[in-house]
Amino acid sequence: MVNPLYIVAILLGTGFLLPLISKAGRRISLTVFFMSLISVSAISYQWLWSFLFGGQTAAMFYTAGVEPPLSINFLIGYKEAIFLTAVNFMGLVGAIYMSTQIKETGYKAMVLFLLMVLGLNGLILTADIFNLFVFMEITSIATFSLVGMDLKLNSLTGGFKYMIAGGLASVFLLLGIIILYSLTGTLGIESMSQYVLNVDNIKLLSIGSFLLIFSFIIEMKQFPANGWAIDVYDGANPGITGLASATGTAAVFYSLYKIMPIVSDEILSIIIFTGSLTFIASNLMGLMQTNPRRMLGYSSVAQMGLVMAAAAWSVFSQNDGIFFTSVLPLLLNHFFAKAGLFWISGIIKKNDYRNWGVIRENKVLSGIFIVMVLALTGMPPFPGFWGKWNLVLDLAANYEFFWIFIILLGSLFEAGYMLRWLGVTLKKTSEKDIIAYDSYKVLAIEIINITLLAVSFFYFFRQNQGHLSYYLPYTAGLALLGLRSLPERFKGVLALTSIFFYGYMFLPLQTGFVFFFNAMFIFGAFVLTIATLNRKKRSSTFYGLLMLMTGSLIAIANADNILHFFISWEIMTVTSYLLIRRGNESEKESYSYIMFSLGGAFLILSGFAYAYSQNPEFLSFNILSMAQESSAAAFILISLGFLIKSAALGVHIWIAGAYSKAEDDVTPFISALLSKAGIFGFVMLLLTMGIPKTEYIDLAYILSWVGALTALIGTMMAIHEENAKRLLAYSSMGQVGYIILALSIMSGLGWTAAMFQMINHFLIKGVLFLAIAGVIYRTGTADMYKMGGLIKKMPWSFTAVMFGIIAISGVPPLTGFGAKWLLYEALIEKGWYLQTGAAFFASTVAFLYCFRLIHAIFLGQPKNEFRNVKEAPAWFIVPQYIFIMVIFLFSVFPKLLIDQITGIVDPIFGSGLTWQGGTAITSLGYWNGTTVMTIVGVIFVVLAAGLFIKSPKVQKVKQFNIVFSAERPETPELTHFAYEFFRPYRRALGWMIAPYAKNFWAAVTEWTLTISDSLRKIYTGNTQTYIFYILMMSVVLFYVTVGVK
Amino acid sequence: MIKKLFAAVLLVFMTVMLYQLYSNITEKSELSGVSRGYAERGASELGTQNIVTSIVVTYRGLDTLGEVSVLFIAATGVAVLLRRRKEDEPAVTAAKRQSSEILQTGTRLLTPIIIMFGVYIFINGHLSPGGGFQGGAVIASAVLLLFLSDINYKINHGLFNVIESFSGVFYVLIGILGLLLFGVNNFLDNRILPLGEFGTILSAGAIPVIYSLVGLKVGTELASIIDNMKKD
Amino acid sequence: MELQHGIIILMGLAMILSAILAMVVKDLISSVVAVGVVSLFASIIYLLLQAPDVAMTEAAIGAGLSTLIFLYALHKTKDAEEEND
Amino acid sequence: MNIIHVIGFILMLIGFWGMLTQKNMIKIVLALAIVETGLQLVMVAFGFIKGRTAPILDSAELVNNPASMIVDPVPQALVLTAIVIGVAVNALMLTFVIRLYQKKKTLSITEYKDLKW
Repeated sequence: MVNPLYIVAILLGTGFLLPLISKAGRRISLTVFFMSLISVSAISYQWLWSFLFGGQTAAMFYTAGVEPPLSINFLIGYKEAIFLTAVNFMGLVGAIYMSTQIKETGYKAMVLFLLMVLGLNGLILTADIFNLFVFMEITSIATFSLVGMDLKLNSLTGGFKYMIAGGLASVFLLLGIIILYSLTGTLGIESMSQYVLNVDNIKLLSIGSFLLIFSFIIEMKQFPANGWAIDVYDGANPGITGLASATGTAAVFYSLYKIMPIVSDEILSIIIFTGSLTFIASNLMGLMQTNPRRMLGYSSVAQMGLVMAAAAWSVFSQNDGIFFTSVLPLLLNHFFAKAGLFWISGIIKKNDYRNWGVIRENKVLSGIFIVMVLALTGMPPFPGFWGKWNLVLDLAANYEFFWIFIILLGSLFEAGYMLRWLGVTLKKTSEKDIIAYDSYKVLAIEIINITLLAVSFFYFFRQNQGHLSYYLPYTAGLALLGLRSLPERFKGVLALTSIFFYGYMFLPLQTGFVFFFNAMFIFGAFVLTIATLNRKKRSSTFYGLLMLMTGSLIAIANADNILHFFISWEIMTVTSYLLIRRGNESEKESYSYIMFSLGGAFLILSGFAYAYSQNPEFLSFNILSMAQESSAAAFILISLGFLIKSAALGVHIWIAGAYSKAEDDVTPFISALLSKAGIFGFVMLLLTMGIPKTEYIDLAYILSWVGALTALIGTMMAIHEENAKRLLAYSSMGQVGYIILALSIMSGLGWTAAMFQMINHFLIKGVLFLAIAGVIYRTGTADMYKMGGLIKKMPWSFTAVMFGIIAISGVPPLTGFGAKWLLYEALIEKGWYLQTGAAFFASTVAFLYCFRLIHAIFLGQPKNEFRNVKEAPAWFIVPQYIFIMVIFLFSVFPKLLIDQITGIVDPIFGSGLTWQGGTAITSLGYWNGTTVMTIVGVIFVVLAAGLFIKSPKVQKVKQFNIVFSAERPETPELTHFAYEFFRPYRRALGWMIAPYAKNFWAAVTEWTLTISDSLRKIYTGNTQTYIFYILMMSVVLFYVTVGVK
Repeated sequence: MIKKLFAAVLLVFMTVMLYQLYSNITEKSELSGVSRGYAERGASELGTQNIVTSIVVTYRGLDTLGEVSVLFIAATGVAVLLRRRKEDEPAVTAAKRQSSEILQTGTRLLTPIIIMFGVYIFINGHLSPGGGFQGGAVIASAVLLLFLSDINYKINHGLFNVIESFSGVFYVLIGILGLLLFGVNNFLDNRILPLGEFGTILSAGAIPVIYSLVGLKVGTELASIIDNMKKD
Repeated sequence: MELQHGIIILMGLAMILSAILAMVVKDLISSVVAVGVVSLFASIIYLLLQAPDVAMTEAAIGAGLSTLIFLYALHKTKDAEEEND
Repeated sequence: MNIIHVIGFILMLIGFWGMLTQKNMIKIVLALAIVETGLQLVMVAFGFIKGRTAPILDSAELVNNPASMIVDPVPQALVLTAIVIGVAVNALMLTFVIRLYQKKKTLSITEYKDLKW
């Protein structure tokens, strides 16, 4: 193994020689510069290699031929090798990125760069605390100079602030070092950490270690002593910022980690405290940022807080494993993604994130951008996800719930601003701009991207050894993303084939609820994908995302432990967000969707963590049932998450926007399939955990009311909508409310009703949203008052909608009736009469909006502009009728479906339903689908025949036979007979749909943003204020840790 | 005003903090830990009279190498930051006043003496107080004197660069020589040269050599910082 | 011993005074010189603390060169209007 | 020697005071230099042992029994490094000040807060 001191020798030697070499020409000096970076990297790679594969053990190299602690020594172990490799790799790539600038500035820039890399290496390697100070100064001074190198005002201001803060940090560091030296008589970190145990003067020891740690707290840019850092990130050249944000923090972090064993537990808890405070405060302040580089700065600072706190936690809890499973992935995630994003910002050069749409001109960069933003928000499969997951579980095992809360809330804030940036960039068009794509810069970013992906997959495989088959459902989506340049329809056919093939191969292997849900997802996805074949516009990602989302649904249903469930849940959230974001003008709505979904996901995660804390050995779903002690908490958290996904009352405000703004052929996926993921979650939760009994509150009862009111209010909101898709969205909300109500009954009959209702809803929403999609495809609008009289133009769609609303409103003879019948039976059996009343009322009201769909769109007076519309394309009609056929099948022979359901439900709850031939019998009544259908059919025929016989000569009025007295009214809504059709009801029932929830969430948002805005105002930009914060923080933390005598 | 009030309150708290630190300091009566090791072994092991020198150059030689690098970075950084660029407005050439004849002549006489003094300081670093840094500073002040006496004096950048580069590179090479001659743990070992007779100028192995290199390097670096600051 | 104590206290007072002076005076050159004086006294104290190496360094670098660099910096920013704190 | 600790700490406090209240950037750098000087005094004082001599073994007596006769050399070595590094940092800081001054023609720190929030 090469002595790591050669790293120092090479970098310094080259640095010292460069002034002479530069005389031989720029090319030669550049070559030498890169050669030395490459050779240094090579040294670290071979160390890493031998640690990974060669069974190398930690090695110590001391200087001067004298053994430590008399001499300074370098220590290289597994962790050091990882950090060295990362830093030197990034240094090399950073040099590529900055090569143009370096070339312009000349050999001096190379010297500074090399010596900065030297400082970073030294920080990681040295095992002597004063030597650490020297390397810290080397790193800092080189970084300061590089920051100021471009001589721009902002760079210089940032650099000056940086130097002041660095100067103060070294004062504290030196004071700490000398105190610790005077107490222990040594400067070697290892010997010091042993000798501190024998120190008598405890007070001085704690003061000394506090000062030592405090200087690192400044260097790690902790809140509130970090305003300067964000100004540096903002003002300096993105090349150096990205490099410093990645390598600088990593090396300083590692040196902090090295000295952690010296300090006492109280001081470690100070690190944990400031780290988590920084994580949440900086992310909160990030919410108000519009400048991407500042945004990244806040995120950077926050991430370092989290990493630092997690590392302190690993030392505090003496759990070295957590360093590898959590701290390192969190750090690497930040390391690559932050550098990449800063570097991208050096190409795009827009100071307002709203102008970042230009990045879409460059497909490569925009792809990398998406990857890195998702990595930063901690999505699977990026390392940040694994880090956060492992950290949360470890904290849960130690009952540190407050910390989990902080981490998740901070992550939510971070996702808030990162995804807002992503959302704007994905779609918003901004004025064309010529962007110089420096090829070195793009190359460097690509290298970083590939490495990030490689690291992600490394962690992915590490964490999922032996479980890879679980990820099979994602292969189609990933493959389609890879094949993105194929023609659209070809990809569609591939998608259809893969769904069919998957269903054919794997569906027969499954049983129980897994089979039931999988069958629904696979069948539904297959039928709904047919409609997407109508797409003509080329899109590189649509089918990939669609299949990933479908895959995630299937994977959720297949999940056999909470990790798999949660990964798939997150993938589902992200892919559905990206799909919804594809819709026009969907920025706000998709943002609200993703924020609610992520909030829900984090609630679920914290619930899992709570359950895990009771049985830290297992990850299986059984831990939910094993969580005995106050398992109500876990239940409440998890069910809140699922309620958000199901858009239950109070957290429903995202639903109408998300459904209506998604592309028309995507909405059916969301409504018919995606909404069932929440239901599946509930089923799993209730199956494993039941509804925990608590002394004071009856959770089942509360849940039932949540369901009933969701059904009622959803329906009430639907009747006042003028937009067909929003109407159906609220209808969807109401229907899911019934399912929750039915599930909460926790009886065989109730669950049968729930499952029956779910299938019913799935089929109907498929039909209705597809039909509406067809109408919108032809008319170009979703506003019902702009339509009317389309019955003649679009008879097939009309018929489909008609069947759909009959089914949904719960009147005989179609499946909706069966669902409602079962529900009422179950509710009455349970004795919940009030809920029955509410459900019954809602179901009656439902008919009102159903009626509007037919009435406003297809009946009445047609509009002039739609005189020539045609029937919707067959791509839309065919899947609708497939669904309708299934509806009819289950209406006539409900036993076919109910048998399936009871086959699963009865073993759990006991039978609530018996059959006599085709008649379903409960304790309260019976229902025979075939008979009902026959009777209704007979009545229909008789009535129709009667009408026909009675008045064979119906006078036909031409649809356009209407006269406006003088001119057409301007506003289209006034010419529509059905505009605000149910306005009269609003007076009586309006209070029910007053936007309480909307106002509540608007207030929450506004308050958060206000706090964020006032908080960030503490960073006045005045260096003296920053000095004040640094000194103030030292005093405050000093009194907290050391205290007054 | 309010700012001063805040500052005053903060200062009161900091005073209390430093007072607590102060009140817990116990006066030292014995050498402990590594310092005892240095005191007892420094002379015999490395052959230096000046224990501080043995620590600075050999025991903690890596620190000194780093320190030299810090100066080097600072000098480079100052040069980069004060470099003239095309877009900068042309410097206003102020009327330069020639300094008096006496000063100029005096400087010519003094400069070599001062430089010799600097060299004396770093060559004797292992025997008496002083060493590379102090000697380097003295050399730099000689250069400074040249600047002061002759407003048009320009340092010979070529020569400076050569001295600066080679003193640095040789310093590193001496470090590596330890690795090559003795083994992996002997970076910057001064015993690559014989220790010689204790207390004489040619003793303490490579320490005088290292200190000379450090002195030259520090001198040229400090001079170049001043040179860059002086330019307008 | 007592005499040495007295000297140290006197010098300490002088250092503190010049440090305060350096911060208080409006004229930047005076304040640079005052800081130089602080360093100079410091180097004498180092001598009394039996640290001749440090004393030399402080005198040559801290008091000498550093002051000079400050003066050059002042020269380069000399048309700065006097700030009232 | 405790009195020197006191002097050092007072110097540090004066420096902090200056950093907090002086608007002139050069004065802020000067204030930081005062803090550093105070700190270095404190550091050397930590190594002082009453009645002992400098760590230069220029007499036989000293060579024979150095450990009981010299003051602690380590803080001195550290301060040596710290002084040089401090001056290097100050020089670089002043360069920043010079460049900033050329941009806005003022030395007042309050004029340089374009980057904020």
